[in-house]
Amino acid sequence: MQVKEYKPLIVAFCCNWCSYAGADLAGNNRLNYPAEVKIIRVPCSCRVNPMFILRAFQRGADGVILCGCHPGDCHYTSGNYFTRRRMAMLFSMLDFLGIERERTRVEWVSAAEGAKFAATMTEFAEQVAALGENKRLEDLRCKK
Amino acid sequence: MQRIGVFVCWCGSNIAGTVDVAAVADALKNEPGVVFSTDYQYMCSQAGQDLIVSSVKEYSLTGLVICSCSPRMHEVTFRKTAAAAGLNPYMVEIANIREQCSWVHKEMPIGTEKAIILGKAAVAKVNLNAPLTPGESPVTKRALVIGGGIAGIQTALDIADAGFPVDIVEKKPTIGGKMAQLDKTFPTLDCAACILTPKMVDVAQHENVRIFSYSEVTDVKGFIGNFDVTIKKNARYVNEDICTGCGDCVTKCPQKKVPNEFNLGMDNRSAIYIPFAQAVPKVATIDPAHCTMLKTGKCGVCSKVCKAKAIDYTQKDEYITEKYGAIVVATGFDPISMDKFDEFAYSQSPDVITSLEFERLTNAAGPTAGKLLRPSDGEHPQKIVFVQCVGSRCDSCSEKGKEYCSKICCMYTAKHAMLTRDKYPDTEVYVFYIDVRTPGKNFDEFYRRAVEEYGVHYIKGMVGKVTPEGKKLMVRASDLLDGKQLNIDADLVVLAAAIEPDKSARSLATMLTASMDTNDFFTEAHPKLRPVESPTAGVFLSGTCQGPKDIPETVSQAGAAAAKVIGLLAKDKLKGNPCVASSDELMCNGCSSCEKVCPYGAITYEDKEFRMPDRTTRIRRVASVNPAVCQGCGCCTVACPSGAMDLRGFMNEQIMAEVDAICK
Amino acid sequence: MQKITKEQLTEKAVSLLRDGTVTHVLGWSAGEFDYDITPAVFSDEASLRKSFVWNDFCGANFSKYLVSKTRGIEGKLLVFLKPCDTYSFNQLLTEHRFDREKVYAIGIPCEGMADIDKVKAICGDGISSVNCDGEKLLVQSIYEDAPISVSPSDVLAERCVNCKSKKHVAYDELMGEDGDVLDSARFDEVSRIEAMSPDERFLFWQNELSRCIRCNACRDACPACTCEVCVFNNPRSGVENKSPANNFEEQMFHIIRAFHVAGRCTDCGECSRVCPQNIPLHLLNRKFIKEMNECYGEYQAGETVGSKSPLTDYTLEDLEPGEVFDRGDINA
Amino acid sequence: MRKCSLNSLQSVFGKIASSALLYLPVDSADGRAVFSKWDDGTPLSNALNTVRSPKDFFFPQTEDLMRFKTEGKSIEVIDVREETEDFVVFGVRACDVKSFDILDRVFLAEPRDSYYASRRDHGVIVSLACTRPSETCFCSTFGIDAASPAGDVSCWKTESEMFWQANTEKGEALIKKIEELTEECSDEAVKEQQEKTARIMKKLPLAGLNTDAFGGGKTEELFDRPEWTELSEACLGCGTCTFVCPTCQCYDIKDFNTGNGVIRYRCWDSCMYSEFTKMAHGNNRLSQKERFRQRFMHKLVYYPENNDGLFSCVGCGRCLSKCPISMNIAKVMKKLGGE
Amino acid sequence: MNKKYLRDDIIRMSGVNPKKCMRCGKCSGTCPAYDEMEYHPHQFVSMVENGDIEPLLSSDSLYRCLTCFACAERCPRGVEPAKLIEAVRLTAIRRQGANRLTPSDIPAMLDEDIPQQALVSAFRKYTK
Repeated sequence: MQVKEYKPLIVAFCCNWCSYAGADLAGNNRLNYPAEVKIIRVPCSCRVNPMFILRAFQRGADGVILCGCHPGDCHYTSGNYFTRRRMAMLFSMLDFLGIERERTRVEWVSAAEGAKFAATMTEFAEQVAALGENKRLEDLRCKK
Repeated sequence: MQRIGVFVCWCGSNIAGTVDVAAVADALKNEPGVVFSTDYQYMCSQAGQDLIVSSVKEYSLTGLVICSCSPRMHEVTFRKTAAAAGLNPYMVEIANIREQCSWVHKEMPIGTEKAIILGKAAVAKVNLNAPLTPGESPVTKRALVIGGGIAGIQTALDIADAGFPVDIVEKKPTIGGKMAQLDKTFPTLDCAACILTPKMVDVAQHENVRIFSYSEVTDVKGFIGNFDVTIKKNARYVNEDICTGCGDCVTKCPQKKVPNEFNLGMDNRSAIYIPFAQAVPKVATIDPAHCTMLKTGKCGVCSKVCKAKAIDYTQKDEYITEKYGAIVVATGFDPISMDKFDEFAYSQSPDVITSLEFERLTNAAGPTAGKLLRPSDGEHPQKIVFVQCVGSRCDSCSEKGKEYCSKICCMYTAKHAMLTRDKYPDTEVYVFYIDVRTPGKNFDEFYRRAVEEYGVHYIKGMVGKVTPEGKKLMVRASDLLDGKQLNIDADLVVLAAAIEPDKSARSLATMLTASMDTNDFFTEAHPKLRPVESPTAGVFLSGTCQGPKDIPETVSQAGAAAAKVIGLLAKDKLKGNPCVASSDELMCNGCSSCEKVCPYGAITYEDKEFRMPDRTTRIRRVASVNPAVCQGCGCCTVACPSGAMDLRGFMNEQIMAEVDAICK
Repeated sequence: MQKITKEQLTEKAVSLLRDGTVTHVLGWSAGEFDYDITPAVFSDEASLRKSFVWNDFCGANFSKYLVSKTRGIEGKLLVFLKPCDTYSFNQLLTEHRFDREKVYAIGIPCEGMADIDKVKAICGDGISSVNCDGEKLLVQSIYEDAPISVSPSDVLAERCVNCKSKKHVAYDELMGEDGDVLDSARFDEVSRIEAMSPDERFLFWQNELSRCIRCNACRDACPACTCEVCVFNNPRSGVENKSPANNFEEQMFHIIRAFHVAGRCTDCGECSRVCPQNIPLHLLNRKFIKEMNECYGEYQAGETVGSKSPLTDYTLEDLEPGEVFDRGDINA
Repeated sequence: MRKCSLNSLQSVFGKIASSALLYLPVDSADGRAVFSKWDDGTPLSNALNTVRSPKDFFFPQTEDLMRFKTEGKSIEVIDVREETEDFVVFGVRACDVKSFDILDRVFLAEPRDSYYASRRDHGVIVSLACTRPSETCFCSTFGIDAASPAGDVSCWKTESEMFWQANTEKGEALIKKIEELTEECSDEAVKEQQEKTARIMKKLPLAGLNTDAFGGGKTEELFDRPEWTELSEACLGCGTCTFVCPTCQCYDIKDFNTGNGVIRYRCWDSCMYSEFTKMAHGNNRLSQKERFRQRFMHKLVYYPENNDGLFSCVGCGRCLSKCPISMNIAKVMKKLGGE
Repeated sequence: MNKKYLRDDIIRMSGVNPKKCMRCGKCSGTCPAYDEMEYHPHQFVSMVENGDIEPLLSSDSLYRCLTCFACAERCPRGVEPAKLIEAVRLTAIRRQGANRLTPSDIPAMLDEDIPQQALVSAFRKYTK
């Protein structure tokens, strides 16, 4: 019997101006990255509420990554600076609760960094795959 | 419940090559709300768009999901299509199955599976979409320029030439700014006054320009297109409309011992004064701190000699309020104070001067009528040492100076050195530099000429100490290339002081809710793509208030700012981005968390009366978002603990629905 | 024993009521067994003299009551504030949650409050009265003839053991002497948990949080939780529920609550005091405080009115989220 | 009446657990008693009572009722009930035993709550008499004798022995099961203990609390009493009292969309919550005072009115010790009953 | 001692970050002991940064620095060369037998004008 290969589910929140465009560029250049990565477009990384991240884990995501403009390049001048603080604090809290810190990440990807986007997603998917299924922040009701 | 139509695009083989488009269309048929689902070769083609329009009619669709290329590509297209079909354009969502799916995955089953999930997420979102209408606000067709230096003058002239009225507010008695104090300009060495004063006259005589000199902005309310600005006209005790600028009062004024700020205190003026011959407006101003009449009530000489009867000792500060559609900040710069740089003996010897003072010393209208003479004894200096980077490029924790490069010092020092050698070839000129920075048209050539043709001694190294000894200034410095310490007995030391934003800029920024960097330079909306706009909509930046600049750069930025203002004022109404934040007043706590993170100052608070669930009425402080100012980043929505603040088009519920659909 | 006596406070309240400075007094009302004290609003001298009480069990933080109790009253409300309450007081003012003009605040010194569970751990159940007037607590039990003498330091509430400040940061009038900001060991327990392995931490918190019955006492007592409508009561927020269905919801409730009060929490300790299940909820808030202090510079919410919390502020040089975990290496 | 020595208690537990799940109060790490599943050697707590009441066994805080699944445009309803296993709850105090009478009248009256009923059918309650009540106890106010608890089986624990007395058929069956490990005995030791406990009960601070002012038919008299304002003044509107209460039985039914279907479940609700019984028109009770009054009026007036004078409070004292602001039913009764 | 370790040690001891130096030479321009020195303050900064420390350790320049802190005071980048020189000097002195002053040197150096305190501090500075 063939064991089905475990594929982690990864939700990527991308800011409209830099990272989403970076993801598009990865596509334009036909740079492959795992299909488990699903992108949600937000105007700015600062739009991402910690509740969205917990929601993703609840619903079965194994990893959540936030991508925004590089510090200093935010379309809205300061959004990613707030993201940086908020997520630093949130991730630190998750770590404090014993939830694997490797499941969350913030990455700055500019519109020119298609290659970085693909590489980051590949690498993050591998990292999450190595951890296995998300067990510590899961909602059993949502499992099939 | 929505009636959603799903349209899956093949994009030729771009999508259909790795995504089974028919399977995607089929899978999405059963999603909640979907009543119609189909695929087509090129959705963005006219035929594709016609298909959408006819389907909307046929199936009474209320929302559209287009599975196609990136929304960055064709979102606008399909929104227009929706509008053509009679739908609200914001009832469209795009599932990006090309750039983020078919182009990055190679196998059909994988691509198809992912495309279905992306499609489901888009459907889930559209189910919660609401029609959005961009807000409209009228535009007051008048601009305000704060600051009357070359930046402000140029901006005002350009706007006025386009036919819009402009007001300039200048805090000094005359416009002209720093450029009026300069002698020559690099790298062409044309005379500053020769090129500036005609512009000053132009702007003063322009039918669309009003100049409020000796005035300040004290309050700014409103938002883009609709600013209400209060301007304080300081009492100058002279009726501007009557004064002819003849100067009789200035000559007769018995109080003549007032340090002349135009010449940086290197000579004196009278208590009633006209800053310089070409001042605009050319009217006299009484300095109330020094006028005997105003201080003691005894004197009145100026009033007696004024033939025009323009003197009015009873004049009071006057406040006027005016409406503007756009505001340009052109508040300029000042050299930093040299008080903290004891090692250069600036406060010990009058012969240690700043570069701006040097400009006045060499200016024909300056205190020495253009002759380069030492301030201490009026003798001609034989040996001059120029020191670069005084207070620029300092460590971030330094309390003395600035972290940034002041940009203009290398060039004006080369100019000073060259002019000195040109006029007084017997003078020895040393320039101590760390780096010589000459990135401008004809800049390096200019610097090389100073060295090669004019024999200026450029020494790589810094001056460590200046000690006055008798009539000399002992300059101790290092010559890093020769590896020696130099001791020069100079007659004059000129410090290239760093420049900093004008002190008034900080309070102005607060009034405008325009952001500033740590150095108090105004921040631009985007460092590369929107360099003349501030993040606050309707506020534009011109000149050195945004960062160190030379004159040509200032003038080009002034023109650019003017172009942006003209573009704004040319509109009758402003249509906003409807994807803006809005606060649910019933849930808002009025806690100000959102306001603190808003980069645009779009959030204000008001006290409103509410009927509460417990039947009482209560006055509550609630946030309100000005949709004309909000740019829709959504930062406030996360800062809001109660969840009262949400972002239209990217609502919490919508994003969570997408998350749910993806994680299903 | 508290340095200020109940009589002093009663007389002060009575005199302020009499001279019209205030029309209402927010104070403590005596209960059945000396330790079960209820906050109450007094508006006349007789009820004050009858029920007003001040002893080692007056732990409740009154600041939050100001949000509701200043509404709709004519005149001013007198409130007695212990040092830690004054921080909440300022924080609520920062957030415009009540009208400062409606309040007459008297700062009173606090020697720390007693925890009845700790008393019971020593004296057993069946306590009929506790006398707090002397150096020692005299605990009368129905099972003993003579009162049991307990040293206050042995029964000090956890939050008072690690008291951060005896200094009042806000008041109209101060009774007794003001104290100082203290060097507390309040982050030690957080550090202890941080030093555990992730698995140990997970087990630790699973054990703690699994007891949560979502009674919302922590939220409803918290002076930072004054939302008109809490996200956990709002069906549109996506997280609303009335009981935690499973451990995910237990974790989520506390993570979100801690995040919402991060930068606003003054570390008053009410959340842990009121938890019927003794979950050390204050540790979550302290974790945030500790992190923010270490990453963004010392910040004490409520120290001054109008200050910007670390999460509504930023610097260009902030740590990257990934770097937060590497701090130890940088410092080493 | 039968007895066993405390030394052999674990083997008795083992016997009981061999045919049913056994739950009993156990000391947790933080020193409080919690009902936990018995495993070999799990010691019985000496604490007076648990923080959470035993009602959880019959009426858990959350409970899935059914599931829905959509396939295409069709919807399928799935019954998620599983057959309840037999279980025994040991160590239920007299007050908590009484709470089941109160819950039964709600859940077992028509329409019968089959979820609750199934658990009641499969559960055996073994009570344990109190010997050292707390100052917060006032079960006697409601006619409950802490020393003579009801239940399927009643137990008394002395210094060295445990006495067992079956009260119902289910109880008889249980006693039968442990027959070999227990011996027939007289009730002398139990009587002695009961007398001693009765003397202590009289000394309790709340011994004088009575229900004279309450009961069915008192609605008009009590509803508009001005004291409600003062009593509810400090109430935070949290659900602590409700959730630790052995008799509170309100719940809400909610749907949870898992992404793969919908779970319909019920969970405890509290009449102290501002969102309690919120409907399309809004809330029924708009102020905390009204919500506060509802809780106590229900316990002391409405419930007895509909249930033959039975009050829906058992005087267990949990709310007295857990309320964050120390407002509770005893204070309410004293205030409204004229102290 | 390995070169990298030595460099890092000196940087740690001094608390100076030589990377902040922008090579302006103001330290050397201001140094009153410049002419006495083989290596000048700005050279100390760049040589330490480059790990070129042995020449400094064996140079007399170490003992020519007056520790007047003029360089530290005037450095626009807050590099504080004096502290770096002090750290190098300390390193030299900590090496076994590298004491610069021994009690027997003192009598020859005595001068009526030198305050006692100067001797004590020189002794502290130049010995282990």
